[in-house]
Amino acid sequence: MLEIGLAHYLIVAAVLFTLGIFGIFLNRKNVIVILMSIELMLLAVNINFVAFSTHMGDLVGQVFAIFILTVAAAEAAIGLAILVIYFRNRGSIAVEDINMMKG
Amino acid sequence: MITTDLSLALPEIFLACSATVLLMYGAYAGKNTASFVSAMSVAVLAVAFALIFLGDRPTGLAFGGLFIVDAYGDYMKLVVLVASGFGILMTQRFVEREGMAKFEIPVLMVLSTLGMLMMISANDLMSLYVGLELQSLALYVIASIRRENLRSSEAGLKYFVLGALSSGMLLYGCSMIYGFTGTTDFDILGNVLSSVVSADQTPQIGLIVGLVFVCAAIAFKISAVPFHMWTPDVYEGAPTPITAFFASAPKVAAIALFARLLSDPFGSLVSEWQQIIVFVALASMILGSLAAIKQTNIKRLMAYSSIGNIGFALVGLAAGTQEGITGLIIYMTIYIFMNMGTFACILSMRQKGTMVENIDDLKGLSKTSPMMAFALTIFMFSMAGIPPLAGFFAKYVVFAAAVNAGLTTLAVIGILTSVIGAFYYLRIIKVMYFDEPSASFDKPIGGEMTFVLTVSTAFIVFFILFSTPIMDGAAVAASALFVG
Amino acid sequence: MQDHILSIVTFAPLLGALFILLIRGDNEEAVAKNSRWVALWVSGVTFVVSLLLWTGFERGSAEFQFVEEVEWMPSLGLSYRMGVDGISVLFVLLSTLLTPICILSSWGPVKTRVKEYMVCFLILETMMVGMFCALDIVVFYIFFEGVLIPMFLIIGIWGGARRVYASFKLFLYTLAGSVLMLVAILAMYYEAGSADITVLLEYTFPSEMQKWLWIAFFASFAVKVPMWPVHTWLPDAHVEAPTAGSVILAGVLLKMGAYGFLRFSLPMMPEASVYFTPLIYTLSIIAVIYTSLVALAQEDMKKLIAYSSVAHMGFVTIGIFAANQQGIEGAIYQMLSHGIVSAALFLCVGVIYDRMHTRMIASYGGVVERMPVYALMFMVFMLASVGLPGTGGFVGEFLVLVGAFKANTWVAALAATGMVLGAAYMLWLYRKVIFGKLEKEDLKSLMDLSLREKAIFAPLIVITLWMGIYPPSFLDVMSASVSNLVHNYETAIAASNAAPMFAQVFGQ
Amino acid sequence: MEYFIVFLPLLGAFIAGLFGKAIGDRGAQVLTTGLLLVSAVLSFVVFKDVALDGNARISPVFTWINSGDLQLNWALKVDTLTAVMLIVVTVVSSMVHLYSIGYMSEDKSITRFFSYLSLFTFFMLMLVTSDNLVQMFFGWEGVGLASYLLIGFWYEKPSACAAAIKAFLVNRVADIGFALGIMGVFVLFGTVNFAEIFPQASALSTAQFTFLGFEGHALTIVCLLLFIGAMGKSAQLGLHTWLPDAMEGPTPVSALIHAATMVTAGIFMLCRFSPVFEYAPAALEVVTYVGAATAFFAATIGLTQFDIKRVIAYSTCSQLGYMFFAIGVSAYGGAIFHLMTHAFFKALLFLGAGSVIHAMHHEQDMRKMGGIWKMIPATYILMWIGSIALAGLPPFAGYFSKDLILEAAYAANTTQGTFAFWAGTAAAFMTAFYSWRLIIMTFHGNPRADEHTMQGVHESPKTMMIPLIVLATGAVFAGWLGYSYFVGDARADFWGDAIFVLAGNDSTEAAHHVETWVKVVPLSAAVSGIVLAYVFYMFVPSLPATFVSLIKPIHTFVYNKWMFDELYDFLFVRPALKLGRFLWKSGDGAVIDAYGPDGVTALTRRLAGRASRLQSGYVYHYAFAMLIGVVALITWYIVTNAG
Amino acid sequence: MIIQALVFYVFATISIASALMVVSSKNPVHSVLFLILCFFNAAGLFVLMGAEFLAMILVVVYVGAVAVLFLFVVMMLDINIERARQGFKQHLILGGSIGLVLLVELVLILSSTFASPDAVAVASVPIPNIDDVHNTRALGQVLYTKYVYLFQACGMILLVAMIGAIVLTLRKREGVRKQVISDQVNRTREESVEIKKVTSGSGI
Repeated sequence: MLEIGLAHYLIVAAVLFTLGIFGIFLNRKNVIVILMSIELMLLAVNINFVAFSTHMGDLVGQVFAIFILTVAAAEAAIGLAILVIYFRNRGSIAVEDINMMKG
Repeated sequence: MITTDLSLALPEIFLACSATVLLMYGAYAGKNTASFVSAMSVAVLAVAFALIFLGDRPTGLAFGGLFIVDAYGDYMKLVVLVASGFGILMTQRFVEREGMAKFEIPVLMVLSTLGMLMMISANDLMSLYVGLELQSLALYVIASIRRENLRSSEAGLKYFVLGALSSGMLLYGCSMIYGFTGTTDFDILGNVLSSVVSADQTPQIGLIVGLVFVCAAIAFKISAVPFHMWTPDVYEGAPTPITAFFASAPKVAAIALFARLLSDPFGSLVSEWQQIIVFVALASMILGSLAAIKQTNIKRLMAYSSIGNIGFALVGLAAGTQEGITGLIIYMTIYIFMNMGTFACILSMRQKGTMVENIDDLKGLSKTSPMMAFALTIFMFSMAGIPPLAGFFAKYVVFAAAVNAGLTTLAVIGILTSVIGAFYYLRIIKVMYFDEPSASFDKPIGGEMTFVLTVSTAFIVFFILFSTPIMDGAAVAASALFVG
Repeated sequence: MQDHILSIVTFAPLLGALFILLIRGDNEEAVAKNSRWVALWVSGVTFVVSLLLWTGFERGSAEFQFVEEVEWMPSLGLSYRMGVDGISVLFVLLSTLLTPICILSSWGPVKTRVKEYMVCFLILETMMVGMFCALDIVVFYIFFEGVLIPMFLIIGIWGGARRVYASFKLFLYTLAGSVLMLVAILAMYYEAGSADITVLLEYTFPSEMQKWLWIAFFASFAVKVPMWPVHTWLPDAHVEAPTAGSVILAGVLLKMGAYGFLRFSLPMMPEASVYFTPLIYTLSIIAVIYTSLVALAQEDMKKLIAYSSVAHMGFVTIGIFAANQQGIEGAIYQMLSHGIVSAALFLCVGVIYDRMHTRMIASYGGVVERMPVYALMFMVFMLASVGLPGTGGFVGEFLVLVGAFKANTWVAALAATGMVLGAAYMLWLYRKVIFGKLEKEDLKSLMDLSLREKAIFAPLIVITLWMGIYPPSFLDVMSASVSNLVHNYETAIAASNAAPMFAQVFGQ
Repeated sequence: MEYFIVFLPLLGAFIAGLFGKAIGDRGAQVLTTGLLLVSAVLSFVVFKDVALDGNARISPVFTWINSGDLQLNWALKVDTLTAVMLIVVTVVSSMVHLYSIGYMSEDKSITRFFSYLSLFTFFMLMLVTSDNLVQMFFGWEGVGLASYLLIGFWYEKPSACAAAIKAFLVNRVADIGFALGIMGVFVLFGTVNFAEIFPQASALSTAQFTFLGFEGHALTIVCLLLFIGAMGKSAQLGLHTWLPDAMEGPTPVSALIHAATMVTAGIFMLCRFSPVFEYAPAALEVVTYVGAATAFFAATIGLTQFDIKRVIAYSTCSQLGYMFFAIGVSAYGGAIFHLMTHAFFKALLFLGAGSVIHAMHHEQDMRKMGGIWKMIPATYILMWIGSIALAGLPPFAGYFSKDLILEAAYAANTTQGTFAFWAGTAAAFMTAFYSWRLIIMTFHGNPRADEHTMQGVHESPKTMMIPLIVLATGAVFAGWLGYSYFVGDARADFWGDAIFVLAGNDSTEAAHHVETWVKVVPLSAAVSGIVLAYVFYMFVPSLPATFVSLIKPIHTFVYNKWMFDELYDFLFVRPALKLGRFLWKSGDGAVIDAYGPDGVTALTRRLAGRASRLQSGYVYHYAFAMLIGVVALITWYIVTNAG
Repeated sequence: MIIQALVFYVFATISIASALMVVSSKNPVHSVLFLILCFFNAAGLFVLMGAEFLAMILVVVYVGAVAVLFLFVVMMLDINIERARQGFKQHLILGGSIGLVLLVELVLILSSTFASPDAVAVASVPIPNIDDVHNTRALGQVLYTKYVYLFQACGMILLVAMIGAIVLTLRKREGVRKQVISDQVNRTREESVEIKKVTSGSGI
């Protein structure tokens, strides 16, 4: 218990990942929380990579994590941009309002 | 060393540089640059096509094993480039009519194409991810490019949210694969796995779960059930030529990536992932054919149609054999032409200056514009898989592979869903030919459309006669995957 | 020419169709006229060329003749192989004969989209002929399925009020059947390692596999034949189709299924065929009796003839699975004569439909008063359909019954009831339409057959009587191939101790 | 020679039918009649050559059906049996042609009528000259067709159309038997050619054969099947219902087809097949019973009918019964003999009746006739001749043949023979009774027709009278002339190989040696019948009504033809129509379509609705679907790999 | 050892708790703030694992840029936070149970054995001894050499993001007054000033 090993980190990451997914499909309030949930998921992934990386003494995991961070930033930018134009059109970003198209 | 790397990645580098140049030009050359940039983008893609097609291409690994060039990749890249070229061609006229011409659109499409080529050439989980994201981010943007339109922005938003979720899954899966094998490199991954399998050990469950996550993410990109949910909404909301683009190039790239991933590094786990693919293929074929029946919007219909088509293509992948991959490649090639042709028809049909989106608006098309109706009929019969059109051979090759691999049940169910699918394709023909015309259609359809339409129709009709290059190319391409 | 005659016969109509597509003009009338003439010439010439098959066919040989082979899609192991034997050559001729007749019969009645109509028919001819000539199983399938496209359009565009329902039913029903066959074809291809029909004919498939293959082929062919209970698409399709569509549907398309049984099910899956023969017998006899009874109740002429087709095809399937010389020759003969006779009957209905625009039997009566020549022609075909000796209908029916009697007396006896029922509904139809008092006002202005219509019927009458009086012209062509088929079938069964399902019930 | 006999009528039919407009009514009449007369003359020549000089032969035409071991040709077989039939057919036919020139002179489609008549003759000749069963079947069905056409000749009359269809269908029912019989023969003998069948018959006399699950004596089964065919064509009990209705056709047709020729085809066929029947005693027994029953049964109905043609029609039916039981007791010669004499006198009766009908403006109901014998004396006399012949009074033709048959039946000395003898005698009594009932009701008593009709009564023209006279000559002399050849001492030479009788079965020979009372009883029955008729209808006209009211139920039953039509209507016709409608609406519509294609379509649509409802439009549902997908797959792998 | 464990648990607990708050808090502004907190703690975990550079990047890039961007957008969009949560509970039960299943499965899987360092040795880039080369430097050494391809690709991605953000959100609003310096500079007296002679006492 006190010996902090790989599994501990992975479990933290798994919990964060699950929370991120929860955030996506349980959230009814607004889309921006969904974007944050996605950031949580990516964070969880990063923890995973770093944990594996240090566990195995292999740098690749950390390199991967760097790229994920970069891409995630870009993704956040685009996500927010789309969110903004949607808000301009609809006047709301409540998740339940986004259903013009269905069937 | 570096020169080899560069020469291997020449088409991609060319595309990247051209995209930036075009971007600069568009930004600084003043107003109304869009049509020129668009034309240049097509030219750029054409050059890239020529670089791959004509150039005496070396094959091998580049950038420390991150990037692979082989016959398989080259073939798929050609298909992607054709699809993207058609896509850009069709977009320009449309956006001009709709008053939303922007030079960024072709640039983004080129960049997205670049991402696709990178996906196809990915030989490492990292380059896979980066290529995928490059492609996806550009697509998110162009899905919502009609920013004053609620549908378009809703489409973009849905696409983005779910896309981000899927890349989260992809990454989580990658991390597990990395954690359980210690590498992200496909070649090493392949070695590790085959040594595990040849030592008669069962692969660790975590590894397979990682693979499941990765598969789910890629299934999302190719809109396979149950990861397809974004497709109809995005197809409907996005501007029509963009939808055409969505339905073609990215699918080819993603499925090419899928096939490489599964048959190269994970080739030794075929018995494991086959179950996923069979499930996904079945679900896609069934849902694609069923849900399409109820549609009234032709774009939504095409969305379900593409879901179904992906299901059929996956049948080839499910076979897990070289023959299956050949079938998959042929399927996607033919699919591109059917899809592009169909969208060219949809795009050409305007009534009093507005787009026709409802199936019922096609009433009596055969009387008002017979050639268009004829072309669309050809595409519909081809999609339904009726010989002697190309669509039949597409289905033939994948089902042949499935039967040969012993997946007879899959083949039977799949082929029955194609009958259900035929129902809605026929419905379009029925509306065009059997119903009385309601309103006439605007006459001129534009040179680009005519070009795309003619090429696609000719391809579909004459495939039966001149199939050898495609068949042989596909066979060579598939064999490249099974060398090592 | 002799070397490529099958290709010429197959693809000449297609070239004609392409040529018609090129006909342009602002004057719709002129375009229609030119299309008609081109189509007639093309199909006529095709027919004349196809007669070379008749003259050049070496009787007494069971081999495939006029064989052509060109490499095609080598990576899939397919080639373009064409050839005919005694079983298929006559169907080729039937197709090439009926097409010009159809085109001629549509001369006046079809007024809209004539160009497309003619294109459809010529493409249809290519598909039909190609299907009978194909020696590669996949090529066969392509032609087999390809027929659906023009047929769907013909019914859907030029059909009657419920054409949408009918055309969809036709298309989806037959498609659903034949896709299963495709899977079976693939399985056969991989099992035998070749798609060449001649190779497949000699290959012995494992017993268990045969059963599955047989069922899959059955799914396709039974719908196409059509056998009870998958026959319901046929009345609908016939009623809604334009006259020429019905003609070709009854004349050739129905034969495709039975041809398939003959070409594939019987010789390639002999053990399964033996096993399933009781099933075929049962369904066929139900078809004969059931559909004849249903025909008795019909109010629509075309529907009545459509149901009669189902009954007649029931005889055909009985004959095929009787699997002896008489049965099979009878089945082929019955198909040929039914091809001519039912086609002619539909043309007969078309003649008065064009004049009165109704197909309801009750709307007619006493037509003979105004149209004696027509009445005579109708009479001949009606009697041929009834199977009167001296007409083509008799020889086929009789041989089938002889074959069936040899195989199983129950089958022969029950099928023979079809002779009475068939006569009942046909005579009833004839009496209601042709005989009786001419009371209805609008019938009193009927005109008898025009010269064009006479020209359509004349060859059909000649062939009907010829087939009835001098069958050797046709039987000689098929006998070698059929006896070869029967011989191989019996050898295969003897080698395998195959037994029919419910053997104890259906035993001799 | 026989080629001309057979094909000249066809030529006539062909020309008259197709080029009727060109040659005109007169042309058609002359052409067809002329050609038939030529045929008739040639028939006599052939008869001389074949029957008297013994030159039986087979003249091939060309191959017909060659399928595997089934090989048969179009060929004309001429032997004594055929030669006799040729004469009967061509003579009666040419007389009917001649008669029709007058009788049908006012009809609007004369060419068609003559074309049909000649066509019929052609088919009949094909039937009698066939050298194999299938060709016989051709002629068989062909005469059926011609009969159908001629019965329905007046197509405006619904009753004529109905009768035509009925005739065709009832015959078709019987033809199933015939067809199955042919197949049985083929399976058994390996051939359908007479010349190859007959030599094998004795060898196969013990063969067994399974038919419809029953195993039985092969030849009996085959013969019974053939006999079913004969029953239909020859209107035997159960399958007779079409014959009276067939009287809807023009009277010459009734004379030719439904009295003299076509209905005797069954007799001919059985005689032709005598070499096989002889080895199937059980079949012969059945034939005897059916024939005898028919003879009796049809005669009872004949007693009650009022339509002049129907009376004669039932009489025909009854006489055919005689011929059948003659065959049943192996007296084939007697059967053919009676066939020939019957052809003459029955045709005479019909044509005479036609003459009466012609005179009475197409009135057929005897209750509306009477008292006309003085106005048409020639017809009256000829009817007397016919009736005497029919009743079997010496020395007219009927006497010779009918008595011989009854004697043979008795002499056969079997149960069925004795039954046939008594049934035949009873029928003879009734025959005589209704014949004179007919004569008296038609010609004597008070005129019951209206004034107008009575004024128009006139003797028929020459073209009608000449045939009557010719036939009357036959009715008078044929029996006397033919006796020794057909059934007498010369019969062995005469028949040659055409008829075969097993040594133990020769009842013809035995008939010559029966006790005298056997010869007397039928004769006295006939005489008493005549006397009784006079009593009933001439002397005490109120008697029939009293008698009828006495046996009301029986009379009603008999008058309604033993309710056969009603029975068949109830058993077959209505159920078939109802079943057809039911199967169409409920079978095809409510079951096959509803659960088949339409059902599948509806199901697919429902599923499609569900599938597209899945697409709710909410992002979280979409995400949830993806999650479920992933979780499901992961769970699947954990479960399968753990387990 | 214990300190390390203690620190781990603190970081882990706070980050999970704040992640939970991100998802569940009503006010999106709070969500963003919790997200920032979560990132800080995750950075702490990274440090614990010895990935200082990544920890640093996480704070700089995520907290400094991305999270602030979120905050900015949340504030800008002026979202109505008082929306009812209809039918949330039934979703919660089904969704929650599926989510829990996933979590349990992941935990199960992740507690198994992983690739051993031996296997990795053949694989790729080993982490050099921390005494020789520290983390940032080690990353830098491979990032621009071995992974230059990915590095460039990321550049393209950022380019796309830039284009995307601009093309989507940039708009030229009507009626917005912007300073145009050249216009100001080029103004002439004549077009700007009109001189009126005003007679006193009469008004304009």
